[in-house]
Amino acid sequence: MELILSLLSAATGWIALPLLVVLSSFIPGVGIMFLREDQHGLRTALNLAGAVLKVVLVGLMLWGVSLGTQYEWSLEVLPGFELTLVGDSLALLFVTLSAGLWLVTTVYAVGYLEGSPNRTRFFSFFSLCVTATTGLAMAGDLFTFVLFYEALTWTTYPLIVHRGTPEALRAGRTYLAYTLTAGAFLLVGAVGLNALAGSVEFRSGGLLDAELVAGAPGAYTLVFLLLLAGVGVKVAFFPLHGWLPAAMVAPAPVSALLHAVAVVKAGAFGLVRLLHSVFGIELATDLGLAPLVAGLAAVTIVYGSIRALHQDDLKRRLAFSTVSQLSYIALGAALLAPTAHIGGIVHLVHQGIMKITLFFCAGLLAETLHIKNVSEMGGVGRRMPLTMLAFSVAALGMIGLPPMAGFASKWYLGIGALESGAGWAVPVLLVSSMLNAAYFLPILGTAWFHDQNAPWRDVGGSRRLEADWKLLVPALVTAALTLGAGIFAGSPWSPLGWTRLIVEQGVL
Amino acid sequence: MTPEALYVIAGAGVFMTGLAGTLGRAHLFWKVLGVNFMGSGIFLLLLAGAPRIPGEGADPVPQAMVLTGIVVATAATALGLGMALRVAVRSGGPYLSEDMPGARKKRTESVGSRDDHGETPTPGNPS
Amino acid sequence: MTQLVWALDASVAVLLVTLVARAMLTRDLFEASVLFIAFGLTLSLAWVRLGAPDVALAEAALGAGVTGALFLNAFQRLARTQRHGVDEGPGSRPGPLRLLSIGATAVLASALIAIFVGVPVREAILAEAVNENLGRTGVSNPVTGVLLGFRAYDTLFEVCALVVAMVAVWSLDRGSRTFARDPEELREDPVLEALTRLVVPVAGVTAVYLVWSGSHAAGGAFQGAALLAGVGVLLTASGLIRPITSGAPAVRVLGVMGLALFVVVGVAVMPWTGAFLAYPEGQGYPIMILVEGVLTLSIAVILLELFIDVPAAPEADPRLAGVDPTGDPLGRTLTLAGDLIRQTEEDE
Amino acid sequence: MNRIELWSTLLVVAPLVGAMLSLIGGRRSILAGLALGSAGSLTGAGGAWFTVHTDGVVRHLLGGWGRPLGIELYVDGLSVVFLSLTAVIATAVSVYSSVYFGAIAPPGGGDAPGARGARYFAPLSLFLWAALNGVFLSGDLFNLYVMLEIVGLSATALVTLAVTAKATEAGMRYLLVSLSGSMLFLLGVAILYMGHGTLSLEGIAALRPAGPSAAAALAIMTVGLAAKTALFPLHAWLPPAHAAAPAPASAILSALVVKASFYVIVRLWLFVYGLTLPDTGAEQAFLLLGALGAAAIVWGSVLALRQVSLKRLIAYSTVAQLGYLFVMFPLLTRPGQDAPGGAWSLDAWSGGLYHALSHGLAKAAMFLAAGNMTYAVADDAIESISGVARRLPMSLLAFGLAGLSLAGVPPSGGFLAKWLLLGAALERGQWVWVAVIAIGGLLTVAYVLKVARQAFEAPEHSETFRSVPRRMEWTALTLALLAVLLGVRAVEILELLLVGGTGPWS
Repeated sequence: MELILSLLSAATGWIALPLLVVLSSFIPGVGIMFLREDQHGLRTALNLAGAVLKVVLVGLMLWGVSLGTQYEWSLEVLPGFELTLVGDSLALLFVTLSAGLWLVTTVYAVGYLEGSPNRTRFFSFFSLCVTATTGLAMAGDLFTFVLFYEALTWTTYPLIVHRGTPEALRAGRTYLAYTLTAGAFLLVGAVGLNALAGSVEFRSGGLLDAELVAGAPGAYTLVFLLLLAGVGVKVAFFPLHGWLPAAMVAPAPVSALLHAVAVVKAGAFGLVRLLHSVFGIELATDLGLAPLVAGLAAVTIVYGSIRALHQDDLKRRLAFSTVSQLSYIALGAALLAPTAHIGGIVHLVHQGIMKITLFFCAGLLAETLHIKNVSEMGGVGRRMPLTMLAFSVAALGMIGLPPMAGFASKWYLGIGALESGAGWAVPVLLVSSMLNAAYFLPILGTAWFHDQNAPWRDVGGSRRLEADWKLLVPALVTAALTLGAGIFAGSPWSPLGWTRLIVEQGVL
Repeated sequence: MTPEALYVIAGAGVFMTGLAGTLGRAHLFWKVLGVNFMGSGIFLLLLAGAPRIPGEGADPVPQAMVLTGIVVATAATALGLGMALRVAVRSGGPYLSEDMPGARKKRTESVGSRDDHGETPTPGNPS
Repeated sequence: MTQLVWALDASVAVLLVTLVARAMLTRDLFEASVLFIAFGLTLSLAWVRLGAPDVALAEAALGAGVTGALFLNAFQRLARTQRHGVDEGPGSRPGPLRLLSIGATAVLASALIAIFVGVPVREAILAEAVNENLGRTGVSNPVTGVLLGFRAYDTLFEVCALVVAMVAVWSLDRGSRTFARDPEELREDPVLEALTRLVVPVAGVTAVYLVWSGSHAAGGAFQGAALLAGVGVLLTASGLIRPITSGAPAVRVLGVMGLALFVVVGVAVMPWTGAFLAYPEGQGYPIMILVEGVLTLSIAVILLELFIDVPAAPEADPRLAGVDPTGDPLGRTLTLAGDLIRQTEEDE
Repeated sequence: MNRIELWSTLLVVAPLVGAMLSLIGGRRSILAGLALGSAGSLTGAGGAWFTVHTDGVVRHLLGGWGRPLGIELYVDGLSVVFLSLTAVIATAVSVYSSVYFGAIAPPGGGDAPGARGARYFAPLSLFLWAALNGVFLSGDLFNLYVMLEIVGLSATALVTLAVTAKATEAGMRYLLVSLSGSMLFLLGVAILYMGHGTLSLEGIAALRPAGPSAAAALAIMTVGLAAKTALFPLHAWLPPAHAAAPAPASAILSALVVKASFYVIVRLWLFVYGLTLPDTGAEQAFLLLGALGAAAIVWGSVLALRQVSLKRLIAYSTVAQLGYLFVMFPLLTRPGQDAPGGAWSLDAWSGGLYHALSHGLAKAAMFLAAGNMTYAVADDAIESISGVARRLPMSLLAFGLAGLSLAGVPPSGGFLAKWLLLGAALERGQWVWVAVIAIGGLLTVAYVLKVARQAFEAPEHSETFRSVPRRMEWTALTLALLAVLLGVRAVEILELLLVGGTGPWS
C-alpha cells in the first residue's frame, strides 16, 4: 500500500502527464478503428480501459496540482511554434469534467447503441472526440488550441451523421458549414495575433501588453473579433447558434457529448482563454470588447430561453436551453469582477453535469418508451420514477434552486454583476431564471402529475429495473453529482471550491 | 549582316511559324510537324547565336546540344505520330475533339459525365 | 566572292522560312511531309554554312531522314484508311483568322529577333574551355569530346529518351503489325530486291566508318545508327528479314544494351575517379569507342522500332466492341484481358 | 569518393537500371526492377538528406569536369526534399502497381490492353522516376531540358496506358502541351546561353542575369514551365489526362510530375535570377504569378465541386492546389529590409514548399484510394461509389485523411503549410491572399465531403463489388497517414529547406 502510494505520488511529479491524458483516449480511438465490427467485447474493453485510465491520470494531475506541480509537455512543430500541453488548475477543471463525463457517457453509449450498426466507427470517433477536447483544454497556446479545436470539429462530424439518414446528413452539413467557417476565422485570427504580437502563448492575466495594443487598437480589435467569431459558433452565441438545435438528430450519447462534455464547452472554454489568457480581462474591457461579449451573452440568454418555451420536441427544448445556459459562462467570464469569473467558470462544470443528466434522461425516455415530445410525457413519472427523479433534480438545478448546483453559479454571477457595476445583468439573470422555470416546470408537472396521454411503445428494460441499467446508472450518477456539487459547494474539492482556487491563485 | 545574323532571323521565323502551326492547325499531324519546326528554329538560334571563336567553326557545345536536341525531337515525333494515329482510330479522325467545330459546346472544362470516362474505344472508321 | 556567299546564305535562310510556311499552310499531308524533308536537307546545308558538319550529318540522317520517314509513314497510314490524307479540319483553309495569325507570327518573330539582337555578346568561354581540355578526352573531334566526354551525362539521357520513346510506342501498340510485304510479292519486285542488295552493304560500311570517324572528324554514333536503321527499314520493307516485334526478347536486349553499357561504364569508373562517367586519364578513347559502337547498334534498333512500330492501318479490334461500356478503364481492361487469356488458352 | 557522388548516382542509376531490368524480363524481373528502383531511391534520398544536413550544399562534378565545361549535380535542401518526396511516393506507387496491374494480367498476356499496363507501367514509371530525380539534382540548364523531355514522354505514355478514346486524346493533348512547353524552355535556354556563355545554373546566377533579354528568357521559360505545371489558365489539359490515366499513373502525375516543372520555376526565379533581392523589381511579376495561383484555387475548386466523375474531381483539385504553390511568390519578398530575415519571408518559402510536399503525399493517397474505389465498383462516377464506406473503410479513411490534409485541417502537413502562408500574408497585411487561402480550404472540404457522403449511402447493387487486394488499400492509407504525420513535426524538413535556400545564389 505504501509502495503504491509512493509510486503514485512519484507519478504526480511527472510533468508529461498531460500527454498521457491525451493519449489515453487517442490510442483506444485509433485501435478501435482497426477492429472488426463484431469484436464487441474487445472494443468495449478498450473504450472503458481508456476512460478509466484517463480518470485515474486526471486524478493524479489534480493531486499534483494541489501539491504545486506545474505540468507542461511540448513538441516543436514549426520553428517557433510548439504543441504545448499544460496542466494548470483551469485546464484541469475542464479536463476533469470531460474525463469524468466521458466515462459515464461511454457506459451509456455502450448500452444505447447495443445492436446498432457501425459501432466500430462510432466508438472510434467517440474516443477521438474526447482526445481533441482534452487536448484543447490543456492547450498552452493558441496554436495548440486551434489545432485541437479543428480536430474536434472533424471528430464530431461522423458522430452527428452517424445514423446516415438524410436528416442527419443535413444536420451534419449545417454543423460543418458553421464550424468550419468559424474555424477559418479562428485560424486567421490566430495567425494574425502572431503577426501582431509575435506570440500566441496563453498567459495568466493576458498575453498582450497594453502599451503595444494602444499602438494599433484597430488591428487588435479585428483580431479579437476574428477569434470571437471562431469560438462564438461553438458557444452558440445568437445568431451563430443555428447548428446546435439542428444537431439534435444525433443519438443521445452524442447530444450529451455535444452539450456537456466537448463541443460547446470547447467554445466556452476558448472564450475564457481568449478573454483572460490572451487579451486579459482589463485590456478587453478597456477596448470595449468584454462588454460586447457580455452584451451578446445577455441577448443570447434571453433569446435561448424564449425559444425553448415553444419547443415540443424534448431534445430541441433542451438544445435551446443549452444555447441560453452557455451564455451564463460567457457573461461571467466577460464581467470585470473575480466573483463573476467564479460564477461563469463554475457554470462550465455545473451546466455540464446538469445538462448531461437531462440528455441521458431524454435518451432513456426515447429508448424505453419512444417518447420524443414533451406532450407525450404525461404520467411517465410513474412508469420510470428513477429517470424522472434524475431529470427533476437536473431541471431544478437549471432553474437555479438551492441546493442544486445551478444555484451556486447564479448566485456568484449575480453578486459578480453587482460588484463589477454591471447591474443590468441581474434582471437578465432573473428573467432567464423565470423563463427556465417556465419551460422546465411544465415538463415536471406533466411527467409527475398527469395521466398517460399518448401511446408508448414500451420496449422495457430488465424486469427489476425500469430501463437498461447501462442507461439508467449514468443518469443517476450525474444527477447525484448535480446534487453533490450543490450541497458540498463549500468543500475545496467541489467544483466551486476548485474554481475559487483558480481565481484566487491568479491563474486567469 | 553576318551570315549568323541571317540564320538567327531564319531561326526566329521558323520557330514562330512552327508555333503558329501547332496552335492554329487542328490536324494532329500538323501539330506534331509544328513542334518539330519549333525545335529546328531553336537549334538555328542556338547555333547561330552562340558566341564563337573567330576563325573557328561553331562552338562545339551548342553543336552537341543541337545533336542531342535532334535525337530527342525524333523520339518525340515518333511517339507523337504514334499517338496521333491512335486518336485517328479511336476518335474517328486525327483531331482532338474539342478542337473540332461543334465540340465547343462540350466545353473543355466540362463537368464530365458518366460516358465521359466510360466510353469504349470507338471501333474504327468507315474504311 | 563574299557577296556570292552572302547571297547563298540569304537564299538558304529565305528558303528555310518559305519551306516551313508552305508546310504549315498546305492541306495535303503528303506535300507537308515532302516539304519537311526538303526543309531538313536545306537545314543541313545551313549547318554546313555555320561550320557544324556533325550537326549537318545528323540533320540529314535523323532530322530529314528518319523523322521525314516517320511523317511519310504516318501519311501513308492515314491516307490508306480514310480521307485524312487531306486536312479538312479547322485552321486548314485560308481565311481572316489565318491572315491574323500570319501577322501575329511576323510580329512575334520580329520580337524574338529583337531579343536575340539585344543579347550582349560574350566571349566564347565554353568553346575555349573545350579546346583547352579536349586533349584529356582522347578524341580530337570537339563535338564528340563534348558528347561523350564533357557532357556525357546529357548524351546518356538522350539515349534514355530514345529508349523511353521506344517503350512508349510499344506501350501504345494495338492493332496489326503487317509492315512487311508478302514474300511472294517480293519476288515480283526485282527493282527493290536489287536495290536492297546493292545498298545494304554500302550503307553498312558507311555506318561503321561514320562511327569510327566520329572521334576525329564529322560523324558519330547517332549518324551511323540512323544509316543502319535505314538499312533495317529497307530490309524489312523488302521482306528480307521478318518484322521484329516488341515481344522478341532479342529486340528488347538490343534496344537497351547501349544505355545499359553506358550506365555500367559510368558507374564502373567511379571507384577510380570518384565521379559518375569520369573516365580514368588516358582510358577515355577506348571506353568512348566501345560505348559508341554498342550505342550505334542499340540506336539503330530503336530507330527501326520507332519506325516500324507505328501501327499499320488502324483497324478496330472487334473484341473491344462488345465490352461493357460502364466501368473504369481498368475494369474494362480487366474483363478484356481475362477474356483474351481465356480465349488464347482455349485456342491452344 | 565523397558521399554525395555515391548518393546522387544511386538516385539516378537505380531507377534507370530498374527500368531496363523490368523491360527485358518477365513478371519477376518487373518486380525486381521496381524493388531496385525503390530501394536505390530511398537509400539515395536518405543518404543525400544526411549529407546535405551535415555538409550543407554539395555538388557532384559529373565526369570530373566541373563547370562551366561539364555538368554538375547540385544538391541543396530543396532538392533533397523533392528527392525524398519522389522516393516515398514512387515506392508506394510501385508497391501498389505490382498488385494493381498484377491482378489484371500476366505480362505475357499478348497484345491485350490490360497486359500492356502490366507490361509497360513498370519500365515507364521507372524511367519517369529516374528523370524526375534527374530534374531535382540537375544544376545545368540544358540537362534540365533533356530531363524534362523524358519526364514528358514517359508521363504521356503512362496516360495512354488506359485504353479509352478519352485517354488517348488526353495523352495526345498532354504530349503536345508538354513538347511545346519544353520548346519554350529550350528557347529561353538558347537566349541565356547566348548572353552568358554558360549553361550552369550557378554560373549564370553568378553573372546576375538582368536586362531585357534575360527577362524575356525568363518570361518565355516560365510560360513553358507553367503550361507543364498546369498553372491557370494553361491547365485545361490536366483534368482529362490525370483522370483518364490508370490510378497509379494518376498518382505519380498529380503528385510528382507537375511538381518537377514547378521546381524548375522556383530554381530559376529565386536562385538563378535571385528575384527576391530588393532591387530586382520583380514584385509585379510575383504578383501576376500569385494572381494566377489565386484564380487557380478558386476556379479549380469550384469545378472540382461540379464534377460527376471521381477522378476528374481529384484532378481539378490538383489544379486548385497547385495554385497555392504560386500564391507563395508574392509573399516571398517583404517590405522593409531591416525586418528579421532580410528581404526574404521564411514563412512564405517554407509554407509554399511544405504545401508542395503535403499535397504530393495527400494527392497520391487520394488517387490510389480513388483507384481502389473505382476498382471495386468498376465505375468512375461519384454516384456509383455508394457503399464504399462499408466495403472499403480503409480506402475511404485514406481518402478522407488525404482530403482533410489538402483542406488544411489539423493535424496535417496542409495545416502547417496554410498556417505559414497565412502568417506571411498577414505579416504584410495582404487580406486578399488571406481570403483566397481560407476560401480555398472551405471549398476543398466541400468537394471532399461530396465524395465521402456518397460513400456512406447504401449501395444499389451490393453484389457487384469486386474485392480489392489488401496491399492496394494499405499503400493508399500509408501515404495518407504520412500526409497527416507531416503535420506533427515540420522542424527538420523546414530546416533542411533552408540549406542553400535562405537566399538567392550570388
